[in-house]
Amino acid sequence: MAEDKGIDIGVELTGIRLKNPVMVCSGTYGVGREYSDWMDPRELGALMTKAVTLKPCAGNPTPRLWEVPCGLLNSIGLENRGLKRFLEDDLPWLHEMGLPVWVNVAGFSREEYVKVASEVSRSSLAAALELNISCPNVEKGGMYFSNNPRDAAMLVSSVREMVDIPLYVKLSPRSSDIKEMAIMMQEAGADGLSMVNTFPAMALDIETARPRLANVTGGLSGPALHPIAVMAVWEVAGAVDLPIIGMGGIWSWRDAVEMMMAGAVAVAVGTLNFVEPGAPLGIIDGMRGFMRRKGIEKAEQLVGMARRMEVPRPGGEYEGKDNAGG
Amino acid sequence: MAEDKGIDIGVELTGIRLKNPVMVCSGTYGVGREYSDWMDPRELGALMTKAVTLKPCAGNPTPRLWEVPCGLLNSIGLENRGLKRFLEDDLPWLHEMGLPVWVNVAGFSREEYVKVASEVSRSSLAAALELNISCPNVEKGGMYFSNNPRDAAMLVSSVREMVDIPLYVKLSPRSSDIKEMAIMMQEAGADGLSMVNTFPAMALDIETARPRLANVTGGLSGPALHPIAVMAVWEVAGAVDLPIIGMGGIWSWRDAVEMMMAGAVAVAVGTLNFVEPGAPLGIIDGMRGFMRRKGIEKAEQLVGMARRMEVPRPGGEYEGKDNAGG
Amino acid sequence: MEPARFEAIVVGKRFHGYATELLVEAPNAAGAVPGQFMHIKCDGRDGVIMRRPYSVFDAAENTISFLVKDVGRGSAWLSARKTGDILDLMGPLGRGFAVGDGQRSILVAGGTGIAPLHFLAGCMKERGLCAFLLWGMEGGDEYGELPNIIADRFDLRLSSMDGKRGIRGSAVDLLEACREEGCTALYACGPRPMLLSLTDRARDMGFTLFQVSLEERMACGVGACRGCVIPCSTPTGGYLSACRDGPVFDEGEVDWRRIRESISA
Amino acid sequence: MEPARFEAIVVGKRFHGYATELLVEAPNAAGAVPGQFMHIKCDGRDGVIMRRPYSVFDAAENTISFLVKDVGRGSAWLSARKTGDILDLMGPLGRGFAVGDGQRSILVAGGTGIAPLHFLAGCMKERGLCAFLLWGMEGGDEYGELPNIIADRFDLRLSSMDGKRGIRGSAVDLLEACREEGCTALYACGPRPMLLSLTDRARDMGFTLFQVSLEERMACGVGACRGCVIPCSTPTGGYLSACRDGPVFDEGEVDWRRIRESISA
Ligand SMILES: Cc1cc2nc3c(=O)[nH]c(=O)nc-3n(C[C@H](O)[C@H](O)[C@H](O)COP(=O)(O)OP(=O)(O)OC[C@H]3O[C@@H](n4cnc5c(N)ncnc54)[C@H](O)[C@@H]3O)c2cc1C
Ligand SMILES: Cc1cc2nc3c(=O)[nH]c(=O)nc-3n(C[C@H](O)[C@H](O)[C@H](O)COP(=O)(O)OP(=O)(O)OC[C@H]3O[C@@H](n4cnc5c(N)ncnc54)[C@H](O)[C@@H]3O)c2cc1C
Ligand SMILES: Cc1cc2nc3c(=O)[nH]c(=O)nc-3n(C[C@H](O)[C@H](O)[C@H](O)COP(=O)(O)O)c2cc1C
Ligand SMILES: Cc1cc2nc3c(=O)[nH]c(=O)nc-3n(C[C@H](O)[C@H](O)[C@H](O)COP(=O)(O)O)c2cc1C
Ligand code: FES
Ligand code: FES
Repeated sequence: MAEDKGIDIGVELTGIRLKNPVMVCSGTYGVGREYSDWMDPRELGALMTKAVTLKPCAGNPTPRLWEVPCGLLNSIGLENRGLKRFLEDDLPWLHEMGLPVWVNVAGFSREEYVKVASEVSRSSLAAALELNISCPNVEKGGMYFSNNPRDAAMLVSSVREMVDIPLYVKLSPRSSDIKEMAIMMQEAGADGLSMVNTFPAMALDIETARPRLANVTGGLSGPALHPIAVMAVWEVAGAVDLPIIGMGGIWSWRDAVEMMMAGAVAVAVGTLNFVEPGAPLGIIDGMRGFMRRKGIEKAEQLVGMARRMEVPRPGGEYEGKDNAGG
Repeated sequence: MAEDKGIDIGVELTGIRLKNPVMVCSGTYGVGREYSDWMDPRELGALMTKAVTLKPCAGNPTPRLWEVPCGLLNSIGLENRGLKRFLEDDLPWLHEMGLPVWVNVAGFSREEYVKVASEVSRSSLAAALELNISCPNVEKGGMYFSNNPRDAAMLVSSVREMVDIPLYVKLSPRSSDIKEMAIMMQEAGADGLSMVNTFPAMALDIETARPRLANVTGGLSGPALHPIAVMAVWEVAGAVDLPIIGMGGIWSWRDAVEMMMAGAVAVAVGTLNFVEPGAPLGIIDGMRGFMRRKGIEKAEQLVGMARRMEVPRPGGEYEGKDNAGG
Repeated sequence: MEPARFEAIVVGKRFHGYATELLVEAPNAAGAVPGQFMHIKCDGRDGVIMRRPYSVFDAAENTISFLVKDVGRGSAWLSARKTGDILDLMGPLGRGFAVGDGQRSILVAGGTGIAPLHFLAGCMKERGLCAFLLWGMEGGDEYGELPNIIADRFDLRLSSMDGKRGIRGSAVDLLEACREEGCTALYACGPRPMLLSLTDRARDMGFTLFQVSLEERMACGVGACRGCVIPCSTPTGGYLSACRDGPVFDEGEVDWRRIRESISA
Repeated sequence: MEPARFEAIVVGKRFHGYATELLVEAPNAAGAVPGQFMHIKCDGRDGVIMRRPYSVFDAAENTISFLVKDVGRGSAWLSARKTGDILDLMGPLGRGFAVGDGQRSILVAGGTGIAPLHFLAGCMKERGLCAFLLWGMEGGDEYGELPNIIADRFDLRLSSMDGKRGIRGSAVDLLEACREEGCTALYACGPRPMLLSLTDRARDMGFTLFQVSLEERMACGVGACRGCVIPCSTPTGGYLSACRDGPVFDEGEVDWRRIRESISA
């Protein structure tokens, strides 16, 4: 659509200028090529690649997918062709496209993370790194870093030392106190946060009494995750001074605006891509329309807008107010 | 419906015999009276009351509800008429009904928890206690105990000393490592666990850039929570030796069977009651029909059934397998 | 009467501008009292799981009707129902309006607040009681022909903010303009800002009975979840449930100060 | 041809026992190749959000059809569609069957595996190629009149486990009983246990082309999520995607040992 006069939908984060705040989530857009028949990737604000590991990785056994109410369970694992192929084939193609790329980095040891991150940085073909620390650790079991913020912080500072491009850390929503985790990541040198990853979850086939996924457990994504993700972004935005890329069940431009109002500088569309290839375009248009209707000139004004409002808190309770869900 | 010959749908947990494994969740069934026009509470396996606090509690400001995809956000807070009225009016009525009652206990300090729990225990009118430790602490902010397992453990042992009936601890799904939390509860003297409580979450009205709930944040319940709850039960059942009451988005007898196969000895129906008063009856019937079809004679055989199966793990990966959600 | 959960077939549908009138066959709901509501299951598309409350707009021996304004996912689905479709209803629920013998009443509605007051006016007419129905709306053409249909049955006075129908102004302005003698009872239903200014103005007008119907988001509809509460005026504060203690309240039961605060916050 | 996302109107519907045939208007899908599938959005009730893949059962210039067996929430919704309803489709997707010139073929279907092979048989007939269609089912009456309808167009041989239709036995037994000379190509689609025993028996029967269509749960349908993978026979292991590398594979591309393990585990 034609550019709106007077409406600036671009955002900037860690020195990277995005022409709009709508990205696509790691693992839901392949390395960009897969959807290029369906939409021009150059229309995106930015793209986050599928996880890249040092060596090729086969991922988990099948079945890897199961649908749950308003959500998807996946146990893809870290299937990818490895750093070498990624640097030779995929990243140059993406770079050619001219859109900013966040490379999602994963590993089975600290050394692997550092190696992948530093080589991607050295290639000068990526805009930023997204460190996937809600990924498994073969020695110590899945979700290791989320449960061990101190080790996660050490990982982040090791990587930070070796890279020249902005380092984003991807947080898991399964965290007793995600603010604390975010603060530790900031202290360890993270330049930004992306949140949230999928939530560990599972489903059983009662006819066979077996898990629906061969891997037993998987990650929950989609609309079911959205209110949890909004709250995580809201909490973290109040606790750290880092740009946040918000994701988790974004299903419409309304969800995207909500995520930004909660504190995200940009948003990433994930599972929705599977249902509606090209959905990011509609979200960009919808967001622009909303801004026009509301007289909001810069997308950046949306960021944290709800955080800046006085929050209604009628008084008059005769007992202490509480914050419980009931 | 007529009792099935040869099918025993009863279960026993911590010495309490339930005629069927279907309970109703705290906060979703009032104190039992509210739904007595809609179904005979005596048909239930057991009933868990709304939270009881020492003094009357007004709860949170309104609006307190917001619907999200396949879920409900609530911020009721701990609204209740206080221990005195509960012991005088509500608990005797429930006791009269003759069905086992779990009293959900909450407080704003350790002393309050202990006082409420011990008086309920002394009344001899309750079958068991359900300690709501995913509730707020006015001094230290909401979700305090979930973030501080050691303080939670101290609370549990203080209460354990003062009560004569089984003590269940209700766990929050917002836990980096719910197994660890469960183990600490077991060590602190919990007799059983109930899991999970609602998940902290939020939604914004983008037209006003304000939270949908006056309390800003609330708790997510309903089908969206279900795969997270199943996984939590699955993990904890493998880590502790305590009976688990499973809850979270149970929406059909299939979900109830699934929860038991994951490791729960009994299940509790929550948000579904709001949509279909009497739903527990259909779940009991459906469960009985399933057992008949499968030739399962005792409901207790369902408990942890999926945990006892060999889990398919086809080999052949050329890289280490991983447990990631992707 | 005992509330029940039952399935009801849609037997009629009329469009009135922004609102859709649905007529359903519901012998189970006979005996519904004006001010009571039905709790309606709204399919389950797009993750919609909860019921939605709707005031009874009219009731006959075997049927009841609702007036549905499309404001979101649930109401959009509901307004799209067709004759022959089945609805899953719970009700009638809640406390209705109290009506005294021989009483002359003024009924003040804002927007879809017309629904319970339309039913109330009908019941008063049946009992031979005198009632004046005042209805304010934003745009004069918002409800299509519905004002004319209602005016055929009742003494209806209209206002609209754009002046296209009735006097220019709000339902509260209608009340001020209403010079009917001997009215001792006042009933109101509408958006909260309207109710706030109505209570402000009407409190000293000498009505011996003043009742309002208040809306709040609901989950259970039966008093079990404490989700739908309304701040209550007792000195200790606290809340009443809209679904069980209400939706109809005596004006004095409600803590209007807290309601005002929650709107202006 | 380029795959696309488009809306298609249901223009016909037939019931065949367990399966429902839906005919939709889809000029965009002209050029679909046998073995390709359409990825169909299934409303959004009960929290259903993902698309469901369905093989093209038949295609004409402006229409395509599917055969839908009701096995769960998505397929139940789909089978309930009526003439005039609109479907949201993506496709045609995936790699279809390879067909050589002058080739004589045997097509072995189990259950709803008939869908892509029916389309394949039609295309072969159009090209004047000789094809024998073997179809095994559990109960002989599972698919109503469909076997007769298909038999009118093609050389169809049937088997059923209950012996009610065709020979008693499986589609694999049909293959063993098939004495047609000079067939060099074998195509199969059906449940995995059937494909496993078929590959076991057919591997040494001397076919120069042996292709199977494999089903796996799908999310994206375009190769982006790596959710729908099939173990691949390369020495290094790894996976191929059913949606993009498949759903049709040469028999030799697939690691049948891992498939067998995942079934028997
Ligand atoms: C006792 C009672 C009687 C009612 N009678 C009528 C009536 O006769 N006609 C009519 O059109 N509407 C009536 N309502 C309001 C109606 O219930 C809501 O418009 C409806 O629930 C909105 O659902 P939705 O899914 O379309 O909107 P949502 O997408 O859920 O929300 C859209 C908007 O509606 C508001 N809303 C949601 N639920 C409620 C609720 N339960 N009550 C009030 N606002 C809500 C939300 O705050 C939001 O702003 C009544 C409400 C109550 C409590
Ligand atoms: C390439 C391809 C072509 C297909 N062609 C046909 C066809 O022509 N006719 C037909 O009836 N079915 C076909 N299927 C299977 C069809 O997609 C599934 O039956 C359907 O997705 C089930 O959805 P549901 O919501 O009804 O079931 P769910 O409730 O999701 O699950 C019910 C059962 O179906 C299985 N299932 C779910 N999704 C799939 C899937 N994508 N593939 C295989 N099994 C699945 C589940 O494991 C489960 O046992 C095809 C599948 C693929 C991958
Ligand atoms: C199929 C699939 C694969 C994914 N792979 C990765 C991955 O490789 N690395 C990663 O950090 N996140 C991965 N994710 C998580 C997403 O990037 C995203 O954080 C999550 O899905 C929440 O967004 P959504 O609800 O919009 O999908 C994956 C998600 C899905 C559904
Ligand atoms: C309206 C509402 C009120 C609740 N109140 C309480 C409570 O007082 N104490 C408590 O431990 N849990 C409370 N819960 C949590 C439920 O008991 C249950 O753990 C949760 O809702 C998950 O189950 P569900 O998804 O089936 O509703 C409440 C839940 C809801 C929806
Ligand atoms: S809606 Fe549950 S108490 Fe009113
Ligand atoms: S379904 Fe996504 S790769 Fe095949």
